[in-house]
Amino acid sequence: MAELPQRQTDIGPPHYEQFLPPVIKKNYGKWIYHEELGPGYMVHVAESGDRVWTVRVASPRLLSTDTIKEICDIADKHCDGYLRFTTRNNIEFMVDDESKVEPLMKELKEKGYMIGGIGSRISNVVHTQGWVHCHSAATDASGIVKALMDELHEYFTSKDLQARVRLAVACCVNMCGAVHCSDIAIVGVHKTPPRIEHERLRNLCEIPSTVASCPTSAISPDPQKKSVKIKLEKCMYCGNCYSVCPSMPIADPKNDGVAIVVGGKVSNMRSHPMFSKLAIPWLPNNPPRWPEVVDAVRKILDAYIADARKHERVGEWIERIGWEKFFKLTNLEFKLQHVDDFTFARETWRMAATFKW
Amino acid sequence: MAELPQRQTDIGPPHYEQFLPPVIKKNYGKWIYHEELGPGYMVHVAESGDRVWTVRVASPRLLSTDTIKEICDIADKHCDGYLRFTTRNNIEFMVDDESKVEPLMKELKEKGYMIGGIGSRISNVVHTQGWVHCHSAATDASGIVKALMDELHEYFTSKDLQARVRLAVACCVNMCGAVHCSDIAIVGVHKTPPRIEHERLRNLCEIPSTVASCPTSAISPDPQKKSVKIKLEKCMYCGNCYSVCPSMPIADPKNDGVAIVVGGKVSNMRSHPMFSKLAIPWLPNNPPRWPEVVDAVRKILDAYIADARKHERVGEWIERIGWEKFFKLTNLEFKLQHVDDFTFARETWRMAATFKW
Amino acid sequence: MGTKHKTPLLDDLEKGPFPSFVTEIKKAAEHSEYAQDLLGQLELSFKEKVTHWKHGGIVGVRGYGSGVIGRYSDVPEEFPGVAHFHTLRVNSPSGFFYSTKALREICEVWDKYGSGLTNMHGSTGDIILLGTKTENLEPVFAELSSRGWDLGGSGSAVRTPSCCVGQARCEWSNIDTMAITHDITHHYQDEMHRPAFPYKFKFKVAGCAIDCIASIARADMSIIGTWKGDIQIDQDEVKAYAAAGMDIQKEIVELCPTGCMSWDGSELKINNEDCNRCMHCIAKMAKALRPGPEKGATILLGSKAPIVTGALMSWVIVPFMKMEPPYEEFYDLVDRIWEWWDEYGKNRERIGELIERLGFPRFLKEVGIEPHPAMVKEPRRDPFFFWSEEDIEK
Amino acid sequence: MGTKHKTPLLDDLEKGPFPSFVTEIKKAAEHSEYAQDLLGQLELSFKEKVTHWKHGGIVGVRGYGSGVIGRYSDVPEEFPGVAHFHTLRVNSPSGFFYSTKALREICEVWDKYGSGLTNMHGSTGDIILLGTKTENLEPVFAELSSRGWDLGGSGSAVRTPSCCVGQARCEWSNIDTMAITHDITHHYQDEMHRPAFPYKFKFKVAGCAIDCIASIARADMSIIGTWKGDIQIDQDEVKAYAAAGMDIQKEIVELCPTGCMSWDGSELKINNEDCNRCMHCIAKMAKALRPGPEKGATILLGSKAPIVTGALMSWVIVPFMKMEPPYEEFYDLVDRIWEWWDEYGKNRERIGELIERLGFPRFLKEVGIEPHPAMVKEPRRDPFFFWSEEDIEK
Ligand code: SRM
Ligand code: SRM
Ligand code: SRM
Ligand code: SRM
Ligand code: SF4
Ligand code: SF4
Ligand code: SF4
Ligand code: SF4
Ligand code: SF4
Ligand code: SF4
Ligand code: SF4
Ligand code: SF4
Repeated sequence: MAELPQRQTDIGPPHYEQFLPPVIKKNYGKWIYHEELGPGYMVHVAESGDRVWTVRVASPRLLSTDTIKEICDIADKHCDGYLRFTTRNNIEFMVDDESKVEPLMKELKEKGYMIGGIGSRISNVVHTQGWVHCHSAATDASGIVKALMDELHEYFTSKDLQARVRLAVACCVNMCGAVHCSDIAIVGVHKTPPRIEHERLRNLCEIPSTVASCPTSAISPDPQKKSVKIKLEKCMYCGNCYSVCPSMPIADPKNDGVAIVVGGKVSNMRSHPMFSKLAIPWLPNNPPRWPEVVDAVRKILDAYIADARKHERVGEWIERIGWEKFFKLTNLEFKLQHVDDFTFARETWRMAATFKW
Repeated sequence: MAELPQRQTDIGPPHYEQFLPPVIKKNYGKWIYHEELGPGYMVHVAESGDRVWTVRVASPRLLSTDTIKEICDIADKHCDGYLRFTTRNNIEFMVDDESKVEPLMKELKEKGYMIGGIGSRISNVVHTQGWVHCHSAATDASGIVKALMDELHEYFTSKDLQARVRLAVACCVNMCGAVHCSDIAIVGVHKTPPRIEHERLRNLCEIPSTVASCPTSAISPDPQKKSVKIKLEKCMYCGNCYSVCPSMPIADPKNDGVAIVVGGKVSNMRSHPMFSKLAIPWLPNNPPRWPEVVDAVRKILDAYIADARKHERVGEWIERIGWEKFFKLTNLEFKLQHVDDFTFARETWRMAATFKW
Repeated sequence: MGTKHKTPLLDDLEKGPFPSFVTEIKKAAEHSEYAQDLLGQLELSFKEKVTHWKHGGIVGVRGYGSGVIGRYSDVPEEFPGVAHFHTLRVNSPSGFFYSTKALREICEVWDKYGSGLTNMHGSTGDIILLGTKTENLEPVFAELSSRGWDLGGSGSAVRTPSCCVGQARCEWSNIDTMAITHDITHHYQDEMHRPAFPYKFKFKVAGCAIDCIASIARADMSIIGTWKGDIQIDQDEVKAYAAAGMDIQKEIVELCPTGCMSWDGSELKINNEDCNRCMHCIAKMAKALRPGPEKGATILLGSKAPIVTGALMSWVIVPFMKMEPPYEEFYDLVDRIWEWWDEYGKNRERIGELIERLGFPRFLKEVGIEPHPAMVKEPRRDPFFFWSEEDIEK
Repeated sequence: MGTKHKTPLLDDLEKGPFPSFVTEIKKAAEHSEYAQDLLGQLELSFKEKVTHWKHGGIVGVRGYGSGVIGRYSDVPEEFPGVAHFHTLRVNSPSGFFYSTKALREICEVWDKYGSGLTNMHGSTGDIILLGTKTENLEPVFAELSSRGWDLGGSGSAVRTPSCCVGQARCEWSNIDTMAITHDITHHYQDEMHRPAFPYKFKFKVAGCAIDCIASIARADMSIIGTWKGDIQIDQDEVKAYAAAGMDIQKEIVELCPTGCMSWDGSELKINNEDCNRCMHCIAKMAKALRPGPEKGATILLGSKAPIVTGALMSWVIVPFMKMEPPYEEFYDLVDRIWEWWDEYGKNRERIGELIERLGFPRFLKEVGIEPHPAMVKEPRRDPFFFWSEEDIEK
């Protein structure tokens, strides 16, 4: 290891300024408006009269260094050697002259990049590790995203919607994606309780913190076994005990699957931010293309497209029509699982005599 | 007791039919519309063409038999010997001919009855026992109602409002009135924890049920004293322990008082039913006329009158303008006590970046 | 007799336009020592700002566990007339209609044995006979019951059911509130008079979503009339309202919570599929609009005051039920609910609180009610839910 | 090299128009054994429908408690390339702007020591270097840090702060999101690298209420730009939008959540007192409307994913704070909050959960924040609240 350079600590990330394209640096804080010019490009106009054109392309997020180097090549060629990623993992190429847009887009298309995602469309799917890297995953994330976006890519590249529809995938209820506040989202769920490996548990886990990890108090110490026991009927398969104690594996290939939640949003525009609510409690894991999941998302999206008003987010649409109508329009079944019995259940009960037939 | 008649049990109340005025009995279930003719009278029209005119008068609810006999006299004279009470404790006299309305109203006025309460007004105040009959009272109810209605009687007899404004008074947080869903309501509250009379407690109270009665788990057994102890900082003075165990008196003349809550409603019209929310956490008990309380109600009512739209209930008004504006318009102080820390606190926090300055 | 105590504070409350409860007590004090001493003790409370009643003891009439609220003064030496001052809860007739004859009979009994003071009515809907001593309870009960009256509920029992005026005088009642209330009251006499539940259970019946009996706020079971089918529109009457100056667009169409109405100046249209039957348009244009043809009720469960974990309003458990005699489906439902409550309810735990503690889905499953989107404002948010054996692949 | 495992299931995901992560892994597999075995193991997961990663062990770089997620295969014999497969979280620069030079440097290091696979970016905002073995962690760190890069957060520490593009390219940013994020990151290097908190703590910074960084959903502290004063209107531009076919009444005025706008066909009026700064009108008429003059931020606290008691969104704790260097008021607030969290927080208890457990009013009082109506959607309903000694009359 002698050849290693001198390590430094606590230096923090490099200053962003060195990474700003000159036109951005010059007009920093002085932008006055922008215009969407197409599904995948837009222009921002500065007080100085300067303009910056941004072209956005999709990314699978999981990028090889080869691909990164390829986009660097493109940025070197067209964008003075700068680029950025968006908060939804798309790649943005910026140019300071209108004449540079066309050649840039041409090259991107030639190289197979998918341009789009700006405005009232489906942008990239925020997602998580899944079977690619996480021990906790009840499903895969990248696989579902790919299957889903193959189906919905037109809403990225061309078709527009009443408003942005934000999709997200999280591979377990830890929800490392923004599933809990997304228009339509998919979350990996278990359906069976963890199994206790008493032998390993004794050595690997702290009993008090394992007991404390359970939101429903389903876990109690089992002094005889010097381990813990689970009151099975209290377990709602959240896997938090497994996060705390590796000897309580919960993955169960036959019964793991995904839930679909809908109607969340983050922006404060018009309506306040909203949590996603359960639309479908369980669909099977069917790799590689999760057809049931893709169908279900499509079905919900189609109902939205058919019924929502301009500028209306999925959650705003459902709030306007009511959930009883949502289930009707999407033809989804309303089940016991939809009825909340968790911490804040009571705020969800219909304390009113008014509802739609 | 020999002269007593033969008692009967489980016979239930008499059948209502025998108490219906003939015009009501005849047209039962056949009414087609009604019209409000003034603040205190209205007419209902039946399919048959029959009509019934109803004249409504205020009642203090606490009625002497003398007064009941007097209203019976009036009903005998004008209404064929029938009358009814409303669900808000007003008295209704019904006649089957327009010509009978005038003489009825004349006599009622002469005898000092207050006619009104129909339509978008303030009707009678739903209230409870208070110091007249309850051991649990943190304030009086009848006294506050009288003081309040002396001030607001015009909204009963003549002036109209944007919508009904339902007032209620409950003398403790047991809330035997409909305080928790009223437009403007007053509730007796304590401000100090109960005192434990250990000697009596030993004999009078069950320790487990006393401990269990506390919503904040402030009470625990005190095995030494064979009694209980209270973690003072956990007590929010609800008095539930006193309901269960008489040896934990909580009344405290210096610190008992009332809270004012606003914006509740029961009807499903337009908006869903709403809970009342805290407007003023504490005002002193100042019998006989509770001037601070009357003033505060007046202030809130005036703000409503000045700012609400037609058909808008207090709660609907506040929902439209927002609570931050409510505090501004009423000039009430927003205090720590307004911030919820009880069971469903989190649903009340502003999880949004949008609010009014 | 007359007033034997000085009551300067209370006297002040005889002034002013609104009818005075003090005047009522004074009237009774003319011929009742109870009422006289009530005045005295109440004046003391007004002065000291504190109640002078002790925690109630258990008193009642033979064979009943409910119907009487025991009450004792904590200053009996000063006010012996209220040393005992128990109230009787007399079950009012549905709809609070009375003949003067019946009312006079009650007054007569009460003048003889009690304070001459009443509440017409208590918040639950009973005729409250306000204050008598223990030994008078049996006589009052004998006199009243022999005349056809009975006591209402108290304690951990069915409480006196009550209702809005309904079809007796309201054009909007989708159900016969008074008949239903009467039937329930008679059906559950035993459950009303002999407390055997974990806690109180209240029924209230409203003819429509306007809920003039406030059932949604204060009944463990709220029965609220509603309809299926289209709102009946008389377009001529609509025009008449417009002609008379009503701004139909603003006052009706724009206030419709579901936005399902439209008005082009001559025709009012309703997209009934989207109507949630809130009653606004109907109430504001009583002559022009009437509820739809198929009548029934929505059954809601669980409302109560804030003690212990916060106030609840009733929520939907059965979206639509025909409410016709003999109400078999209804009583069957109530029985199943009570059985479940009885099995799991803790002492002093209302049905709403129990459902909250054990979970609404579990309640639905165990009581045998099909889930329906009308039961919730919105589905759960966090994906934490239970499955049964039959949902699992082994 | 090339693919050494058969991957029929994954191969299917190379088809279709959307860019394929499988293709990316295959590209890396051309020159990385890690990536090759990742393909193999992932195919196995696709086949068996189960993850093949074990619960992570604690690995890291010297002197740091965070920045590396340890990961081990549960089938290492079959896939030795991923027997260890740890990720490094490299702290991204504010706003996710890069020079190609910098990116190439990172690639170079990663090609040398790692799988050649990355996430650009992780959900928190780090550059994720996806998979290497334990002995390579120090070299990667040395190579990167010597080139100016550092690791981000993991574990019970400050996590890598992130922000929307802000003033770099957005006309609406009320604060300099990138500068603030950079400053916070550097201010808290120690708190980021040496976990000493009860649990993780995330900062996210958005320039306006549109919140393009989703801070309100997933930051323990959300800093959201806002303004005081009137929205600036260019009436000519408004007319231009109208002329271009925008239905200003329907698309703007009627969608304003506070109903504070009006449009008479030639002038757009805003009652700014009622505006809640939701950004709808501004976003839809970017040329005509601009935020008001006095800029600052609303500070919100507490959002997180559903584990354990349900998801939280951040809620307002400071309605308005100027966010200008050196951000003293801000850091002082954060320090007071952490002190309180440190004192009362249980292990694995996020700040939002702690406030929920102990009570928001108590938090406000003990941390020294004045209550303000902006903090709540509505005041409490049930009248159960606490008083302090000074409120009591003895
Ligand atoms: C580039 C990016 C910021 C960044 O730092 O990377 C960005 C940039 C812009 N957003 Fe955004 N938003 C970006 C993520 C978000 C997010 C965060 C997220 O999705 O996780 C949201 C919140 C989503 C939500 O509510 O769930 C977001 C909700 C919006 C909205 C509000 C939409 C709504 O109807 O609620 C607007 C306003 C509008 O366009 O009307 C907006 C507008 C804009 C504008 C027009 C702002 C401007 O003037 O520059 C930018 C134009 C791009 C466009 O149309 O996509 N942006 N925007 C992010 C691009 C992500 C992507 O690749 O798709
Ligand atoms: C007589 C009574 C029923 C009874 O069985 O005794 C009654 C009778 C009527 N109510 Fe009521 N309501 C009666 C208590 C209620 C209650 C219950 C309460 O206050 O505790 C409510 C719910 C209040 C709430 O939401 O908090 C109530 C909310 C209404 C409303 C809805 C008002 C709203 O804007 O939300 C209407 C509809 C309207 O008039 O537009 C209504 C309409 C009516 C109509 C017009 C129904 C009809 O066609 O006959 C009746 C006319 C009388 C009037 O204007 O007061 N009634 N009404 C009750 C009279 C109480 C009193 O003495 O004032
Ligand atoms: C008389 C009456 C108030 C009145 O002035 O009208 C009343 C009086 C009492 N109520 Fe009540 N409640 C009365 C209607 C109500 C209502 C309203 C209703 O029924 O529509 C409620 C709110 C709805 C509900 O049931 O939640 C109500 C909620 C309570 C509670 C709180 C129960 C809870 O679960 O939250 C208590 C406390 C208790 O049960 O220990 C209570 C307890 C009491 C007690 C028995 C006091 C006690 O703790 O033992 C009071 C006896 C007072 C006395 O000495 O006369 N009372 N009580 C009402 C009954 C009259 C009647 O039968 O017509
Ligand atoms: C890598 C990443 C997902 C991704 O694919 O992007 C990730 C991956 C993990 N998260 Fe996460 N979280 C990631 C962003 C998030 C986010 C989103 C965010 O930060 O904006 C959330 C939701 C917001 C929040 O903080 O609540 C999130 C909420 C969780 C939770 C739930 C925490 C909670 O309090 O509810 C856990 C469970 C835990 O901490 O034990 C968790 C735990 C984990 C662990 C460490 C698994 C574990 O239980 O030990 C995952 C490691 C996976 C792996 O092997 O690589 N992760 N995690 C994200 C971090 C990348 C980065 O640094 O940029
Ligand atoms: S969501 Fe769950 S499975 Fe997916 S990366 Fe996060 S912790 Fe792992
Ligand atoms: S999976 Fe969740 S609910 Fe089940 S035992 Fe583990 S922690 Fe408890
Ligand atoms: S509200 Fe309280 S004090 Fe008043 S009657 Fe009911 S229990 Fe008694
Ligand atoms: S008054 Fe309420 S909070 Fe206080 S100790 Fe008694 S039951 Fe507990
Ligand atoms: S609840 Fe409906 S039916 Fe009953 S009186 Fe009121 S308006 Fe009429
Ligand atoms: S009843 Fe209510 S929801 Fe139905 S049309 Fe009338 S106003 Fe609209
Ligand atoms: S959050 Fe606001 S300031 Fe930041 S990029 Fe989005 S629109 Fe612009
Ligand atoms: S910012 Fe939102 S609230 Fe303010 S005027 Fe515009 S649309 Fe209305």
